[in-house]
Amino acid sequence: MATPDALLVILRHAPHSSNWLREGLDAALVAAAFGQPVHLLFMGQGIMALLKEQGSGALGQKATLPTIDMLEMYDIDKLWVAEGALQRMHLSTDSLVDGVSLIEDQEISGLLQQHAKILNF
Amino acid sequence: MILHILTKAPDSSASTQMQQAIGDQDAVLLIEEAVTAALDPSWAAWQQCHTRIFLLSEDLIARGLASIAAGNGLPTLEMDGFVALTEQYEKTVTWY
Amino acid sequence: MIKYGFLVMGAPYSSPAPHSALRFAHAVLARGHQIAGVFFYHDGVHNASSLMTPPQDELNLREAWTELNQQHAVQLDVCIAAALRRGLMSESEAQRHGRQAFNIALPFELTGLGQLLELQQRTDRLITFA
Amino acid sequence: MPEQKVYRYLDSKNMYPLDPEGYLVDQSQWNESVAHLMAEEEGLTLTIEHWEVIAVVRAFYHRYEMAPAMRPLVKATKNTLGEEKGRSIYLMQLFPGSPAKRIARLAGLPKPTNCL
Repeated sequence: MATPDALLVILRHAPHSSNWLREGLDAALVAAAFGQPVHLLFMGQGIMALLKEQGSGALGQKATLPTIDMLEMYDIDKLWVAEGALQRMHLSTDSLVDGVSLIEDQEISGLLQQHAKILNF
Repeated sequence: MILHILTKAPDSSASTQMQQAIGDQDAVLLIEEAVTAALDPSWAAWQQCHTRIFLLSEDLIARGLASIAAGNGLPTLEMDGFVALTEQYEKTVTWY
Repeated sequence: MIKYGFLVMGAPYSSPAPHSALRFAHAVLARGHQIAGVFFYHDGVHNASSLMTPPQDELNLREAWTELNQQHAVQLDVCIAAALRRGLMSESEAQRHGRQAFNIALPFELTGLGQLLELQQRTDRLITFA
Repeated sequence: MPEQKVYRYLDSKNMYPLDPEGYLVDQSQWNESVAHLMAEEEGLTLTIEHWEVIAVVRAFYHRYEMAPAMRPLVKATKNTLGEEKGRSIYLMQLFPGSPAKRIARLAGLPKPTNCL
Protein backbone atom coordinates (compact mmCIF):
# COMPACT_ATOMS: atom_id res chain seq x y z
CA MET A 1 0.00 0.00 0.00
CA ALA A 2 0.88 3.65 -0.09
CA THR A 3 3.61 5.11 2.06
CA PRO A 4 2.96 8.37 3.92
CA ASP A 5 5.85 10.27 2.32
CA ALA A 6 4.75 9.35 -1.20
CA LEU A 7 3.30 11.78 -3.71
CA LEU A 8 -0.07 10.85 -5.19
CA VAL A 9 -0.65 12.26 -8.66
CA ILE A 10 -4.29 12.07 -9.75
CA LEU A 11 -4.85 12.00 -13.51
CA ARG A 12 -8.40 12.74 -14.66
CA HIS A 13 -7.98 13.87 -18.25
CA ALA A 14 -7.66 11.85 -21.43
CA PRO A 15 -4.84 12.04 -23.95
CA HIS A 16 -5.38 14.20 -27.05
CA SER A 17 -8.15 16.41 -25.66
CA SER A 18 -5.97 18.67 -23.53
CA ASN A 19 -2.48 18.95 -22.14
CA TRP A 20 -3.55 18.12 -18.57
CA LEU A 21 -2.54 14.47 -18.79
CA ARG A 22 0.85 15.19 -20.34
CA GLU A 23 1.68 17.90 -17.83
CA GLY A 24 0.42 15.77 -14.94
CA LEU A 25 2.65 12.90 -16.04
CA ASP A 26 5.58 15.31 -16.36
CA ALA A 27 5.09 16.35 -12.75
CA ALA A 28 5.03 12.70 -11.69
CA LEU A 29 8.22 11.96 -13.67
CA VAL A 30 10.10 14.90 -12.23
CA ALA A 31 9.12 13.95 -8.68
CA ALA A 32 10.27 10.39 -9.32
CA ALA A 33 13.50 11.60 -10.92
CA PHE A 34 14.18 13.48 -7.68
CA GLY A 35 13.75 10.26 -5.76
CA GLN A 36 10.28 10.87 -4.32
CA PRO A 37 8.05 7.78 -4.24
CA VAL A 38 5.20 8.47 -6.66
CA HIS A 39 1.85 6.73 -7.01
CA LEU A 40 -0.69 7.44 -9.72
CA LEU A 41 -4.47 7.37 -9.50
CA PHE A 42 -6.42 7.35 -12.75
CA MET A 43 -10.00 8.59 -12.51
CA GLY A 44 -12.67 9.25 -15.14
CA GLN A 45 -11.32 10.12 -18.57
CA GLY A 46 -7.79 9.74 -17.21
CA ILE A 47 -8.24 5.99 -17.60
CA MET A 48 -7.98 6.51 -21.36
CA ALA A 49 -4.23 7.01 -20.84
CA LEU A 50 -3.92 3.30 -20.03
CA LEU A 51 -5.55 1.80 -23.13
CA LYS A 52 -3.00 -0.62 -24.51
CA GLU A 53 -4.06 -0.24 -28.13
CA GLN A 54 -3.41 3.50 -28.28
CA GLY A 55 -1.80 4.61 -31.50
CA SER A 56 0.87 7.20 -31.90
CA GLY A 57 0.07 10.79 -31.17
CA ALA A 58 -2.75 12.21 -33.25
CA LEU A 59 -2.52 15.71 -34.66
CA GLY A 60 1.23 15.99 -34.30
CA GLN A 61 1.27 15.21 -30.61
CA LYS A 62 3.47 12.69 -28.91
CA ALA A 63 1.89 9.39 -27.99
CA THR A 64 1.03 8.66 -24.38
CA LEU A 65 1.65 4.92 -24.34
CA PRO A 66 5.48 5.15 -24.48
CA THR A 67 5.37 7.41 -21.42
CA ILE A 68 3.09 4.95 -19.58
CA ASP A 69 5.53 2.16 -20.49
CA MET A 70 8.40 4.31 -19.26
CA LEU A 71 6.93 4.78 -15.75
CA GLU A 72 8.62 1.64 -14.46
CA MET A 73 12.01 3.05 -15.44
CA TYR A 74 11.23 5.92 -13.05
CA ASP A 75 10.20 3.35 -10.41
CA ILE A 76 6.58 4.44 -10.65
CA ASP A 77 4.90 1.08 -10.37
CA LYS A 78 1.71 1.83 -8.48
CA LEU A 79 -0.98 2.70 -11.00
CA TRP A 80 -4.37 2.83 -9.31
CA VAL A 81 -7.47 2.72 -11.49
CA ALA A 82 -10.90 3.64 -10.14
CA GLU A 83 -12.94 0.53 -10.77
CA GLY A 84 -16.29 2.29 -10.82
CA ALA A 85 -15.09 4.70 -13.49
CA LEU A 86 -13.79 1.78 -15.54
CA GLN A 87 -17.25 0.20 -15.47
CA ARG A 88 -19.04 3.45 -16.22
CA MET A 89 -16.81 3.81 -19.30
CA HIS A 90 -17.69 0.25 -20.37
CA LEU A 91 -14.04 -0.75 -20.29
CA SER A 92 -12.50 -3.88 -18.87
CA THR A 93 -9.01 -4.36 -17.46
CA ASP A 94 -8.22 -6.46 -20.56
CA SER A 95 -8.13 -3.24 -22.58
CA LEU A 96 -5.58 -1.67 -20.23
CA VAL A 97 -1.82 -2.02 -20.03
CA ASP A 98 -0.48 -4.63 -17.61
CA GLY A 99 0.32 -3.86 -14.02
CA VAL A 100 -2.58 -1.62 -13.00
CA SER A 101 -4.25 -2.02 -9.60
CA LEU A 102 -8.00 -1.62 -9.28
CA ILE A 103 -9.44 0.42 -6.46
CA GLU A 104 -13.10 0.53 -5.49
CA ASP A 105 -14.84 3.90 -5.31
CA GLN A 106 -15.25 3.70 -1.54
CA GLU A 107 -11.51 3.11 -1.08
CA ILE A 108 -10.47 6.26 -2.96
CA SER A 109 -10.84 8.59 0.01
CA GLY A 110 -8.63 6.26 2.06
CA LEU A 111 -5.97 6.36 -0.64
CA LEU A 112 -5.96 10.15 -0.56
CA GLN A 113 -5.69 10.15 3.24
CA GLN A 114 -2.62 7.91 3.12
CA HIS A 115 -0.63 10.33 0.98
CA ALA A 116 0.94 13.38 2.58
CA LYS A 117 1.30 15.08 -0.80
CA ILE A 118 -1.27 15.13 -3.57
CA LEU A 119 -1.27 16.81 -6.99
CA ASN A 120 -4.52 16.73 -8.94
CA PHE A 121 -4.45 17.00 -12.73
CA MET B 1 -8.34 15.14 6.82
CA ILE B 2 -8.57 16.91 3.50
CA LEU B 3 -10.15 20.14 2.35
CA HIS B 4 -11.61 19.60 -1.10
CA ILE B 5 -12.01 22.70 -3.23
CA LEU B 6 -14.45 22.37 -6.12
CA THR B 7 -14.36 25.00 -8.88
CA LYS B 8 -16.74 23.41 -11.37
CA ALA B 9 -20.52 23.00 -11.45
CA PRO B 10 -22.21 20.16 -9.51
CA ASP B 11 -22.94 18.26 -12.73
CA SER B 12 -19.29 18.30 -13.88
CA SER B 13 -17.03 15.27 -13.90
CA ALA B 14 -14.75 17.17 -11.50
CA SER B 15 -17.66 17.23 -9.05
CA THR B 16 -18.41 13.51 -9.49
CA GLN B 17 -14.76 12.65 -8.94
CA MET B 18 -14.57 14.83 -5.87
CA GLN B 19 -17.64 13.16 -4.38
CA GLN B 20 -15.95 9.79 -4.82
CA ALA B 21 -12.88 11.05 -2.96
CA ILE B 22 -14.48 12.73 0.06
CA GLY B 23 -13.68 11.00 3.34
CA ASP B 24 -15.70 11.09 6.57
CA GLN B 25 -13.53 13.75 8.19
CA ASP B 26 -13.08 15.89 5.07
CA ALA B 27 -14.46 19.35 4.35
CA VAL B 28 -15.59 20.86 1.05
CA LEU B 29 -15.42 24.42 -0.20
CA LEU B 30 -17.36 25.39 -3.29
CA ILE B 31 -15.86 28.28 -5.25
CA GLU B 32 -16.21 29.82 -8.70
CA GLU B 33 -18.70 27.88 -10.83
CA ALA B 34 -19.26 25.35 -8.04
CA VAL B 35 -21.35 27.87 -6.11
CA THR B 36 -24.21 27.09 -8.50
CA ALA B 37 -24.74 24.14 -6.14
CA ALA B 38 -26.68 26.71 -4.09
CA LEU B 39 -29.55 26.20 -6.55
CA ASP B 40 -29.90 22.53 -5.69
CA PRO B 41 -30.27 21.73 -1.97
CA SER B 42 -30.92 18.09 -2.94
CA TRP B 43 -27.43 17.73 -4.42
CA ALA B 44 -25.89 14.60 -2.89
CA ALA B 45 -22.79 16.36 -1.52
CA TRP B 46 -24.93 18.55 0.78
CA GLN B 47 -26.03 15.38 2.57
CA GLN B 48 -22.69 13.62 2.20
CA CYS B 49 -20.77 16.22 4.22
CA HIS B 50 -23.63 18.19 5.84
CA THR B 51 -21.66 19.99 8.57
CA ARG B 52 -18.49 20.58 6.61
CA ILE B 53 -19.43 21.97 3.21
CA PHE B 54 -19.43 25.68 2.40
CA LEU B 55 -20.08 28.12 -0.41
CA LEU B 56 -17.69 31.02 -0.99
CA SER B 57 -19.91 34.06 -0.50
CA GLU B 58 -18.14 36.46 -2.86
CA ASP B 59 -18.53 34.01 -5.74
CA LEU B 60 -22.21 33.63 -4.82
CA ILE B 61 -22.75 37.37 -4.73
CA ALA B 62 -20.99 37.84 -8.07
CA ARG B 63 -23.41 35.35 -9.61
CA GLY B 64 -26.53 36.71 -7.97
CA LEU B 65 -27.04 33.55 -5.94
CA ALA B 66 -26.51 34.86 -2.39
CA SER B 67 -30.17 35.21 -1.43
CA ILE B 68 -31.04 31.83 -2.93
CA ALA B 69 -28.27 30.22 -0.88
CA ALA B 70 -29.57 31.97 2.24
CA GLY B 71 -33.14 30.95 1.41
CA ASN B 72 -32.02 27.35 1.10
CA GLY B 73 -30.22 27.63 4.42
CA LEU B 74 -26.83 26.77 2.96
CA PRO B 75 -23.63 27.67 4.82
CA THR B 76 -21.37 30.32 3.35
CA LEU B 77 -17.87 31.59 4.09
CA GLU B 78 -16.01 34.79 3.33
CA MET B 79 -12.49 34.66 1.83
CA ASP B 80 -11.20 34.95 5.40
CA GLY B 81 -13.13 31.80 6.27
CA PHE B 82 -11.55 30.05 3.27
CA VAL B 83 -8.13 30.78 4.78
CA ALA B 84 -9.36 29.58 8.18
CA LEU B 85 -10.38 26.28 6.59
CA THR B 86 -6.92 25.83 5.13
CA GLU B 87 -5.51 26.49 8.59
CA GLN B 88 -7.55 23.58 9.94
CA TYR B 89 -6.97 21.17 7.09
CA GLU B 90 -3.35 20.45 6.25
CA LYS B 91 -4.09 18.92 2.88
CA THR B 92 -6.15 20.49 0.15
CA VAL B 93 -7.14 19.00 -3.18
CA THR B 94 -8.64 21.19 -5.89
CA TRP B 95 -11.09 19.62 -8.32
CA TYR B 96 -11.46 21.53 -11.58
CA MET C 1 2.06 31.46 11.11
CA ILE C 2 1.56 29.02 8.26
CA LYS C 3 3.69 28.96 5.16
CA TYR C 4 1.68 28.70 1.92
CA GLY C 5 2.60 27.81 -1.63
CA PHE C 6 0.27 28.25 -4.62
CA LEU C 7 0.02 26.27 -7.83
CA VAL C 8 -1.75 28.38 -10.47
CA MET C 9 -2.83 26.58 -13.64
CA GLY C 10 -5.64 28.76 -14.99
CA ALA C 11 -5.02 31.22 -17.80
CA PRO C 12 -5.54 34.93 -17.14
CA TYR C 13 -8.92 36.30 -18.23
CA SER C 14 -10.18 32.95 -19.52
CA SER C 15 -10.22 31.19 -16.16
CA PRO C 16 -11.30 32.69 -12.81
CA ALA C 17 -8.41 30.82 -11.14
CA PRO C 18 -5.83 33.66 -11.11
CA HIS C 19 -8.34 36.11 -9.64
CA SER C 20 -9.36 33.60 -6.97
CA ALA C 21 -5.71 32.94 -6.17
CA LEU C 22 -4.92 36.63 -5.76
CA ARG C 23 -7.93 37.31 -3.54
CA PHE C 24 -7.05 34.28 -1.46
CA ALA C 25 -3.43 35.45 -1.27
CA HIS C 26 -4.43 38.77 0.26
CA ALA C 27 -6.69 37.04 2.76
CA VAL C 28 -3.81 34.71 3.70
CA LEU C 29 -1.49 37.65 4.29
CA ALA C 30 -4.16 39.53 6.23
CA ARG C 31 -4.36 36.63 8.66
CA GLY C 32 -0.65 36.90 9.31
CA HIS C 33 0.56 33.97 7.26
CA GLN C 34 3.35 33.81 4.73
CA ILE C 35 3.26 32.94 1.03
CA ALA C 36 6.59 31.44 0.05
CA GLY C 37 5.95 31.18 -3.66
CA VAL C 38 3.63 30.77 -6.60
CA PHE C 39 4.31 28.18 -9.27
CA PHE C 40 2.67 28.82 -12.64
CA TYR C 41 1.99 25.70 -14.67
CA HIS C 42 -0.25 24.56 -17.54
CA ASP C 43 -2.14 27.59 -18.95
CA GLY C 44 -1.28 29.48 -15.78
CA VAL C 45 2.09 30.37 -17.35
CA HIS C 46 0.31 33.10 -19.34
CA ASN C 47 -0.05 35.06 -16.11
CA ALA C 48 3.60 36.00 -16.54
CA SER C 49 3.36 37.56 -19.97
CA SER C 50 4.76 41.09 -19.98
CA LEU C 51 2.74 41.72 -23.14
CA MET C 52 -0.52 41.20 -21.26
CA THR C 53 -2.62 44.29 -21.97
CA PRO C 54 -6.09 44.19 -20.47
CA PRO C 55 -8.35 47.26 -20.75
CA GLN C 56 -7.23 50.05 -18.40
CA ASP C 57 -10.23 49.68 -16.13
CA GLU C 58 -9.60 45.99 -15.45
CA LEU C 59 -7.10 44.44 -13.07
CA ASN C 60 -3.77 43.74 -14.75
CA LEU C 61 -3.01 40.29 -13.39
CA ARG C 62 0.69 40.38 -14.14
CA GLU C 63 0.97 43.65 -12.23
CA ALA C 64 -1.06 42.19 -9.36
CA TRP C 65 1.37 39.26 -9.12
CA THR C 66 4.33 41.59 -9.39
CA GLU C 67 2.99 43.65 -6.50
CA LEU C 68 2.68 40.50 -4.41
CA ASN C 69 6.34 39.81 -5.13
CA GLN C 70 7.50 43.33 -4.36
CA GLN C 71 5.49 43.87 -1.19
CA HIS C 72 5.52 40.40 0.30
CA ALA C 73 8.58 38.74 -1.24
CA VAL C 74 6.50 36.04 -2.90
CA GLN C 75 8.64 34.09 -5.35
CA LEU C 76 7.06 33.80 -8.82
CA ASP C 77 8.20 30.70 -10.70
CA VAL C 78 7.05 29.78 -14.19
CA CYS C 79 7.47 26.26 -15.53
CA ILE C 80 9.92 26.57 -18.39
CA ALA C 81 8.67 23.61 -20.43
CA ALA C 82 5.02 24.71 -20.18
CA ALA C 83 6.00 28.29 -21.01
CA LEU C 84 8.22 27.59 -24.02
CA ARG C 85 5.58 25.36 -25.58
CA ARG C 86 3.07 28.19 -25.30
CA GLY C 87 5.37 30.89 -26.64
CA LEU C 88 6.46 32.53 -23.42
CA MET C 89 10.14 33.09 -22.80
CA SER C 90 12.69 35.30 -21.15
CA GLU C 91 15.39 37.25 -22.95
CA SER C 92 18.01 34.59 -22.34
CA GLU C 93 15.71 31.79 -23.52
CA ALA C 94 14.93 33.82 -26.64
CA GLN C 95 18.65 33.98 -27.34
CA ARG C 96 19.10 30.28 -26.69
CA HIS C 97 16.28 29.39 -29.05
CA GLY C 98 17.00 31.99 -31.69
CA ARG C 99 13.75 33.91 -31.17
CA GLN C 100 13.34 37.60 -31.86
CA ALA C 101 11.17 38.57 -28.92
CA PHE C 102 10.64 37.74 -25.29
CA ASN C 103 7.77 38.27 -22.88
CA ILE C 104 8.90 37.01 -19.49
CA ALA C 105 10.91 39.26 -17.21
CA LEU C 106 11.63 39.66 -13.53
CA PRO C 107 10.13 39.17 -11.00
CA PHE C 108 8.86 36.11 -12.89
CA GLU C 109 11.48 33.43 -13.27
CA LEU C 110 11.52 30.51 -15.64
CA THR C 111 12.36 27.37 -13.77
CA GLY C 112 12.00 23.61 -13.77
CA LEU C 113 9.08 21.55 -12.52
CA GLY C 114 11.36 20.49 -9.69
CA GLN C 115 10.62 23.90 -8.16
CA LEU C 116 6.96 22.91 -7.79
CA LEU C 117 7.90 19.81 -5.83
CA GLU C 118 10.37 21.81 -3.82
CA LEU C 119 7.63 24.37 -3.05
CA GLN C 120 5.37 21.55 -1.92
CA GLN C 121 8.15 20.24 0.35
CA ARG C 122 9.09 23.52 1.97
CA THR C 123 5.60 24.90 2.61
CA ASP C 124 2.91 23.78 5.05
CA ARG C 125 0.10 24.11 2.51
CA LEU C 126 0.06 23.90 -1.27
CA ILE C 127 -3.16 25.31 -2.69
CA THR C 128 -4.04 24.70 -6.33
CA PHE C 129 -6.00 27.22 -8.38
CA ALA C 130 -7.14 25.81 -11.72
CA MET D 1 12.52 21.05 -41.41
CA PRO D 2 15.33 22.86 -39.55
CA GLU D 3 13.16 25.51 -37.97
CA GLN D 4 15.87 26.17 -35.42
CA LYS D 5 18.23 29.00 -36.25
CA VAL D 6 21.77 27.92 -37.09
CA TYR D 7 24.14 29.31 -34.51
CA ARG D 8 27.42 27.74 -35.56
CA TYR D 9 28.79 24.64 -37.21
CA LEU D 10 30.28 21.57 -35.61
CA ASP D 11 32.82 20.99 -38.37
CA SER D 12 35.12 23.09 -40.50
CA LYS D 13 33.26 22.15 -43.69
CA ASN D 14 30.02 23.58 -42.30
CA MET D 15 28.17 20.31 -42.77
CA TYR D 16 26.63 20.04 -39.32
CA PRO D 17 24.75 23.13 -38.14
CA LEU D 18 24.25 23.45 -34.38
CA ASP D 19 21.76 25.44 -32.34
CA PRO D 20 22.92 27.88 -29.64
CA GLU D 21 23.23 25.05 -27.14
CA GLY D 22 25.31 22.84 -29.35
CA TYR D 23 22.56 20.40 -30.34
CA LEU D 24 22.23 19.31 -33.94
CA VAL D 25 19.74 21.45 -35.85
CA ASP D 26 18.85 18.43 -37.95
CA GLN D 27 18.80 15.27 -35.83
CA SER D 28 18.78 12.99 -38.86
CA GLN D 29 22.38 14.04 -39.51
CA TRP D 30 23.58 12.18 -36.43
CA ASN D 31 26.17 9.46 -36.96
CA GLU D 32 29.20 8.19 -35.13
CA SER D 33 31.57 10.76 -36.51
CA VAL D 34 29.21 13.54 -35.40
CA ALA D 35 29.35 12.11 -31.89
CA HIS D 36 33.16 11.99 -32.10
CA LEU D 37 33.33 15.62 -33.17
CA MET D 38 30.99 16.69 -30.37
CA ALA D 39 32.95 14.70 -27.79
CA GLU D 40 36.21 16.18 -29.03
CA GLU D 41 34.77 19.67 -28.52
CA GLU D 42 33.95 18.71 -24.95
CA GLY D 43 37.45 17.34 -24.40
CA LEU D 44 36.15 13.78 -24.26
CA THR D 45 37.56 10.76 -26.11
CA LEU D 46 34.86 8.22 -26.80
CA THR D 47 35.82 4.70 -25.85
CA ILE D 48 33.86 1.49 -26.17
CA GLU D 49 32.49 2.13 -22.65
CA HIS D 50 31.10 5.48 -23.76
CA TRP D 51 29.54 3.92 -26.84
CA GLU D 52 27.68 1.24 -24.93
CA VAL D 53 26.06 3.88 -22.73
CA ILE D 54 25.21 6.03 -25.76
CA ALA D 55 23.54 2.95 -27.25
CA VAL D 56 21.53 2.48 -24.05
CA VAL D 57 20.27 6.06 -24.25
CA ARG D 58 19.41 5.80 -27.94
CA ALA D 59 17.48 2.59 -27.28
CA PHE D 60 15.68 4.29 -24.37
CA TYR D 61 14.66 7.19 -26.57
CA HIS D 62 13.59 4.87 -29.36
CA ARG D 63 11.32 2.93 -27.02
CA TYR D 64 9.93 5.70 -24.79
CA GLU D 65 10.25 8.77 -27.04
CA MET D 66 11.94 10.69 -24.26
CA ALA D 67 15.55 10.96 -23.14
CA PRO D 68 16.06 9.58 -19.62
CA ALA D 69 16.78 11.64 -16.53
CA MET D 70 19.62 10.43 -14.32
CA ARG D 71 17.72 7.83 -12.28
CA PRO D 72 16.09 6.00 -15.19
CA LEU D 73 19.40 6.27 -17.04
CA VAL D 74 21.09 4.38 -14.23
CA LYS D 75 18.29 1.81 -14.25
CA ALA D 76 18.39 1.35 -18.02
CA THR D 77 22.18 0.99 -17.90
CA LYS D 78 21.87 -1.59 -15.15
CA ASN D 79 19.27 -3.53 -17.14
CA THR D 80 21.41 -3.59 -20.26
CA LEU D 81 25.01 -3.52 -19.09
CA GLY D 82 24.73 -5.05 -15.64
CA GLU D 83 25.03 -4.04 -11.99
CA GLU D 84 28.66 -3.00 -12.29
CA LYS D 85 27.98 -0.26 -14.83
CA GLY D 86 24.46 0.61 -13.75
CA ARG D 87 25.64 3.06 -11.13
CA SER D 88 25.64 6.82 -11.19
CA ILE D 89 29.31 6.98 -10.17
CA TYR D 90 30.28 4.99 -13.23
CA LEU D 91 28.25 7.25 -15.51
CA MET D 92 29.65 10.37 -13.85
CA GLN D 93 33.18 9.13 -14.49
CA LEU D 94 32.46 8.50 -18.16
CA PHE D 95 30.50 11.70 -18.71
CA PRO D 96 31.53 14.19 -16.02
CA GLY D 97 29.12 16.98 -15.10
CA SER D 98 25.54 16.09 -15.91
CA PRO D 99 25.67 12.71 -17.67
CA ALA D 100 22.00 12.59 -18.74
CA LYS D 101 22.28 15.88 -20.60
CA ARG D 102 25.69 15.23 -22.13
CA ILE D 103 24.79 11.79 -23.37
CA ALA D 104 21.55 13.07 -24.92
CA ARG D 105 23.57 15.56 -26.96
CA LEU D 106 26.24 13.06 -27.96
CA ALA D 107 23.55 10.53 -28.84
CA GLY D 108 21.97 12.99 -31.26
CA LEU D 109 18.71 13.27 -29.33
CA PRO D 110 16.61 16.42 -29.22
CA LYS D 111 17.33 18.89 -26.49
CA PRO D 112 15.40 17.61 -23.43
CA THR D 113 12.33 19.83 -23.00
CA ASN D 114 12.16 18.47 -19.55
CA CYS D 115 12.36 20.62 -16.52
CA LEU D 116 14.94 18.35 -14.98
